Amino acid sequence: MAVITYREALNQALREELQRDQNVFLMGEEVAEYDGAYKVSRGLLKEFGPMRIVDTPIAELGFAGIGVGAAMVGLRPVIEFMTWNFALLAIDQVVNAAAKLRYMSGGQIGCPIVFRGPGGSALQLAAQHSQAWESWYAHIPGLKVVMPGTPADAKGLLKSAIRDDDPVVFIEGEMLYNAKGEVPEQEEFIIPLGKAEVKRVGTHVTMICHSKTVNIALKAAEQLAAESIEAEVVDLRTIRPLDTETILASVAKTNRAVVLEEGWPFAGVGAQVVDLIQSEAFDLLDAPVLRVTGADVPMPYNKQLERLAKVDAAKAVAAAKRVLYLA
Amino acid sequence: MAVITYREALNQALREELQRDQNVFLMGEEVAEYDGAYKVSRGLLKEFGPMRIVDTPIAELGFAGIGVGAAMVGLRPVIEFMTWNFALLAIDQVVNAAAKLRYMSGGQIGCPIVFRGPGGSALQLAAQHSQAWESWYAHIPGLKVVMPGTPADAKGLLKSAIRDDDPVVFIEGEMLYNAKGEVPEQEEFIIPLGKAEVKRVGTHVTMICHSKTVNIALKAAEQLAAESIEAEVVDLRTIRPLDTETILASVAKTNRAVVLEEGWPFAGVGAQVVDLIQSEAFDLLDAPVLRVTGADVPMPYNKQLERLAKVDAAKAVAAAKRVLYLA
Amino acid sequence: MATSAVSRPKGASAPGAEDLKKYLRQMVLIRRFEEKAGEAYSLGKIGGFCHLYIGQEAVAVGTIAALRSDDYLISAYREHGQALARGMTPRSVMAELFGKVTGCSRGKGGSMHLFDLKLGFMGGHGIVGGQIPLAAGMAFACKYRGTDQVVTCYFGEAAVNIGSFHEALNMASLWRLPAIFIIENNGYGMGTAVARASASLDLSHRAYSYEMANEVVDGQDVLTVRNAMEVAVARARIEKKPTLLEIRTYRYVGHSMSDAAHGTYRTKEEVEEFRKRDPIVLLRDRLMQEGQLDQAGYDALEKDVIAEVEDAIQFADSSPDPEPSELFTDVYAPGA
Amino acid sequence: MATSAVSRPKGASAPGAEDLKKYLRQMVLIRRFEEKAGEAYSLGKIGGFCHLYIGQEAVAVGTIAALRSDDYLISAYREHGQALARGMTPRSVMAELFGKVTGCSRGKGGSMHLFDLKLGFMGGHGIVGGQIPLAAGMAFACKYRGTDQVVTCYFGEAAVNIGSFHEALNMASLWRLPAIFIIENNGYGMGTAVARASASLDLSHRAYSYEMANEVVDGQDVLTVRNAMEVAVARARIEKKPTLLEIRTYRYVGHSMSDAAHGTYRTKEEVEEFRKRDPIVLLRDRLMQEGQLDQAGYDALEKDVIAEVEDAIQFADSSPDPEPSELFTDVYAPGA
Ligand SMILES: Cc1ncc(C[n+]2csc(CCOP(=O)(O)OP(=O)(O)O)c2C)c(N)n1
Ligand SMILES: Cc1ncc(C[n+]2csc(CCOP(=O)(O)OP(=O)(O)O)c2C)c(N)n1
Ligand SMILES: [Mg+2]
Ligand SMILES: [Mg+2]
Repeated sequence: MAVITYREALNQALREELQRDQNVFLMGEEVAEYDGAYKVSRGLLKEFGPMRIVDTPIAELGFAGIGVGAAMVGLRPVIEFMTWNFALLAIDQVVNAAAKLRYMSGGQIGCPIVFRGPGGSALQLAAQHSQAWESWYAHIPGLKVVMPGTPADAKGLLKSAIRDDDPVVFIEGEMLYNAKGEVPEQEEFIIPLGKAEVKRVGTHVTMICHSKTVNIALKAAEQLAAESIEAEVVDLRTIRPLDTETILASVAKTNRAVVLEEGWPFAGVGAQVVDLIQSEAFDLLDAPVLRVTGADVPMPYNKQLERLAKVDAAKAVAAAKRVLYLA
Repeated sequence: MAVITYREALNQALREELQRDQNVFLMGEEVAEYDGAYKVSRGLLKEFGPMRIVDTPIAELGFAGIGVGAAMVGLRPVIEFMTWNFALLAIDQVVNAAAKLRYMSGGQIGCPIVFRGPGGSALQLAAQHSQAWESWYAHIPGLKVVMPGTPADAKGLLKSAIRDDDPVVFIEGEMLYNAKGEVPEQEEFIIPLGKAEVKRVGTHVTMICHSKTVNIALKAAEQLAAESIEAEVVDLRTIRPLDTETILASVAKTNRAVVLEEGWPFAGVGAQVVDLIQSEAFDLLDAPVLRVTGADVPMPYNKQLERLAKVDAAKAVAAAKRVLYLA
Repeated sequence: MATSAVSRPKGASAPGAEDLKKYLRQMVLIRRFEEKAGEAYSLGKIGGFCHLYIGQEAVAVGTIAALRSDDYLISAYREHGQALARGMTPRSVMAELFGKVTGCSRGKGGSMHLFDLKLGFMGGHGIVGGQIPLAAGMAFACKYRGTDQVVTCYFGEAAVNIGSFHEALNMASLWRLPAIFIIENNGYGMGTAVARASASLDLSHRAYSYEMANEVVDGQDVLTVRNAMEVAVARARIEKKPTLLEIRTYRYVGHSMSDAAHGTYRTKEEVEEFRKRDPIVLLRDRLMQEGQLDQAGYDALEKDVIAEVEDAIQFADSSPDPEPSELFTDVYAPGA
Repeated sequence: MATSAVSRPKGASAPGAEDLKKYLRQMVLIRRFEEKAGEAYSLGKIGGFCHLYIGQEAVAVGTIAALRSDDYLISAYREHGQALARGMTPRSVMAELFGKVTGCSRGKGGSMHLFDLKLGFMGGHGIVGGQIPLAAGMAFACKYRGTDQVVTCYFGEAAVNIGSFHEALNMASLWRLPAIFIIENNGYGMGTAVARASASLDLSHRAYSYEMANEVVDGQDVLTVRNAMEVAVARARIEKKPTLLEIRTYRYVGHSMSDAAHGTYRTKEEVEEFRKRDPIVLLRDRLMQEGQLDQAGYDALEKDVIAEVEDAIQFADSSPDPEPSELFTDVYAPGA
């Protein structure tokens, strides 16, 4: 196994799928000549040329729609949003076209497209550039939503997403691009969509997380372990479809759960996970399920305030102790 | 008290606020010469003239932004979306401008604007025209989200929304426009934002609902009453800020709850209500909280399929019985 | 960029009498179909929004006459006419309006969402302007694959003011995509006359912002439409360049079934005035004057069309609804 | 619509030597301020995205010179220059970049979100094109209230390809809103040269789609900028008509702090070439040639500016962060 970054893992996935299937192309702002605003597409223009690695004007609604149109006739576009914040301008094409074409056409028109780019906050990018959109997309039938937290997941899931016959919203972690991890080297390293993974085994409390909160949960689990509390860390990896089995199996074992997410609390992904657990495992629960979320405010620029607004291991530890009635 | 329609109630609210405050204006597609696509603005052009009742081109992103710009310098725009489905095109201005201006400017720039129009499904309008967006907007700090279910609430809440100093997403029920109800006649009939209302008192189970599901819950409560089950119906009226007190007080009494909503299940408003109840009233619950939502599919055109996809009283009754362990 | 004069591209054959009769029949078919659909709507057989094409028949028929069977088309919600002109059967369209499983979209799309992949008819779309980037995307795919297919995109004149028009046209020109963008200028977007929505009335001139070829076309004369379209198609197919056509037409009926034909935003007189240049009458009279058609021939044609539409109504009415289980199919690919 | 020739509107006074010196000082202030901001960024005093204005100074100074103190301005994320030219103090801007509570947005906005309501400076906006409809909305408010204020809206040339540009300009012209839309054409949107993003290079001509007055302006000569702006302002204030100005300029530095000045998408030589028409040098030399300024005078001016910027850095550095409780304020109106 090679140790590579999350960025390199995504780059490999793109390269391999571009090599494998002529129908795959990458389109977005600065993806070609600039190698990507976050350098995820480094070297791809050189290898695949300007017809397959396509720089666009700043026109999210337009090029998202162009991607959907190309997918309607059988190409497999990968549309990069420089960040998911800008995708708000394109959301009509994602929701009203991509997610509904198959249904509205009575099954005739598929839409095998991947929309990808970094989501969530980075450092001090302030209110308009620091937003987590997974709960919005996961609300929509017809979409799949994938959020890898490690390099291996990034690679295996992106390859699956590109091969998937349905529109996939693939949200990367901007703060994860430099994260390193082991990634299997075989060509056909694929991780199926819709499968969560237990990233750490434990018995006392389940911590459910995805994307950037995976590392936070693991860190919290380590801190808890120092106090002899064994937390099980469940990484959702795919938000929609949600792997209800893995979640419920873990809660059946621990009888307690904490749900982490980077985004805002109201009707976040965590609310859905809570709904699932309490409706399906009500009698197994020894405590209410607690959520740890980003603060319910637009993201401030100031560094100290930003730190307060974000999820961290200390907050996760505190929540775990609360569901264990230790605090 | 006069008995008027929901449409007339909205019309009265607009007229009274336009009369009261010169800064209030109404802008949107077909609001002026056509009297509104759903005739909510009937007669207003005639009374207030074309500077205050403004027809726009089909340019949701543009005219939503024009509304926000006008609000930044102190006007009080009411922006009508012909339906909330089309607001997807404008959502960047709602979320990235309206909801964040006050915060990003350190409190200098307010945004007293109302975005309003019909939400949810009507009859056989198919996938692109039958969507409920309340959970999306309620996810966003900086916005308020209001959804009246009766003519009186429509009037009192719209007046409050227009007077509010923050951006308000005001989602009307297309299928409610012709609904009739008593509306107090005094000029200053105002209902504060953020207050739920118990629409029917009961002791056995709490049914939480809003907008179109209010009537469904009331109908279900009647059917339940025939079997001696007394359901308490809590109409949220405002989704954000959520009236947690009223919800929790009712659940403290009934120890059981069902949450209704028209929209899709994943991370819907109901998921947040469930989260609230289980985290704040865990020990009071005698059963898991159940949700009744629209089917997790794009809306089909066919009438029979559409009926199956929608929330109805039978589904609400079944859920209530399940939480009472009667089914 | 100069507006190109309408001249027949080399190799394109002038339509003969048989072609013209075919166009006439197609236009009459659309007219009668739409009238019947309007009736069926009043009877509650059709629900939701239903936007009729009456008055605009020459646009669909004239443009589609210039296309090849492997080209793609895409439209807005006022697309019954284009669907029929493209060769979708009245049965499959009417059954879709009735919401039946025999409809072109299995009853799940309805009036605004007619699809027929085999004919390259890529829908019926309900969000104003939404289909314009989709069209550019299909044209991108044609270019990507190196085929010489072209894509035709229809939208109402009110759609020129929305962002997706602007973004898609810029990219279509920048990347030389083989697309023909057709503004069906019927004078109104719902109740709003063009001049109340567009700062400039020369809608075709918007193409200059993108250095795109463009032309204003009389949309009531099916031959003029066909000629202009042939030039645009050749430009796309051979030169790999898009065109913006503003085809001027008129809708005789209300915006949708709930809108009166006149009274609110236009007068009865205005509608009457436009009816004088009816596309069907224009072509019929021309064929009669040229001795290609007589009254008996026309009557036969009409009778034939009426029977076909009647058959479609019967078919739609007697077809079954989709099974309840279909509620949950087609959300994702089979097996997903 | 003809492009109006640049001629001074009646009643407008030609700028005198003192005015010119003021412009020079403002441009030097922006230059030195930005250089220091760049340094502070490298030292970790400033975080997030930071887009410098170096090279474009004449655009901000020249346009703002033609405005009245009660007019409104709005810009994108590359707005430090406009903020300073409008009269926001280096202290309040630098403190904002440092995220301090003494900053113009109390440290909550940062580099991309500078606001000063008292000066009519309505932000700093981070979504490309987002401020264009906001500008039209403020102009709508001016018209609504019957004042003769005007609104100036700045955006980069890459923003002309996005939908909000199109929608807002159409409505601004349709409704005769008193706005001046300024394309700051610095040749690139991040790494993308204009020709790779815009199907037509004549960006000002996009105004014809909306029958809007427009002009191409040399953005390196502050007087040319001021002259053109005066015409546009008069058109807005008196004729109640908007204008689209394409002001051609150049950014010497990278797109943001993480982008190299050259190497990837442009050559060092190209940057050098543009530096030859530096707006500060042009005006300084002119004043010197006219005998309005000598080297000593210029040195004094520079020294003064440097001291002012140094003071701003000290002020920012020694100012406090906002209180932790500020995390939750300003989400809603006080008392809400
Ligand atoms: C984005 C969007 N806004 C509003 C609507 C509601 N609407 C449906 S059709 C229409 C008028 C469109 O007019 P035009 O483009 O001229 O087409 P026509 O109906 O005349 O064929 C409007 C406003 C919509 N479907 N989509
Ligand atoms: C809608 C949107 N898409 C993408 C971005 C990312 N982005 C920030 S600046 C920029 C380039 C803008 O170039 P231009 O408009 O020419 O302004 P300049 O930076 O040259 O001043 C891009 C793509 C964004 N902020 N907003
Ligand atoms: Mg029209
Ligand atoms: Mg630029």
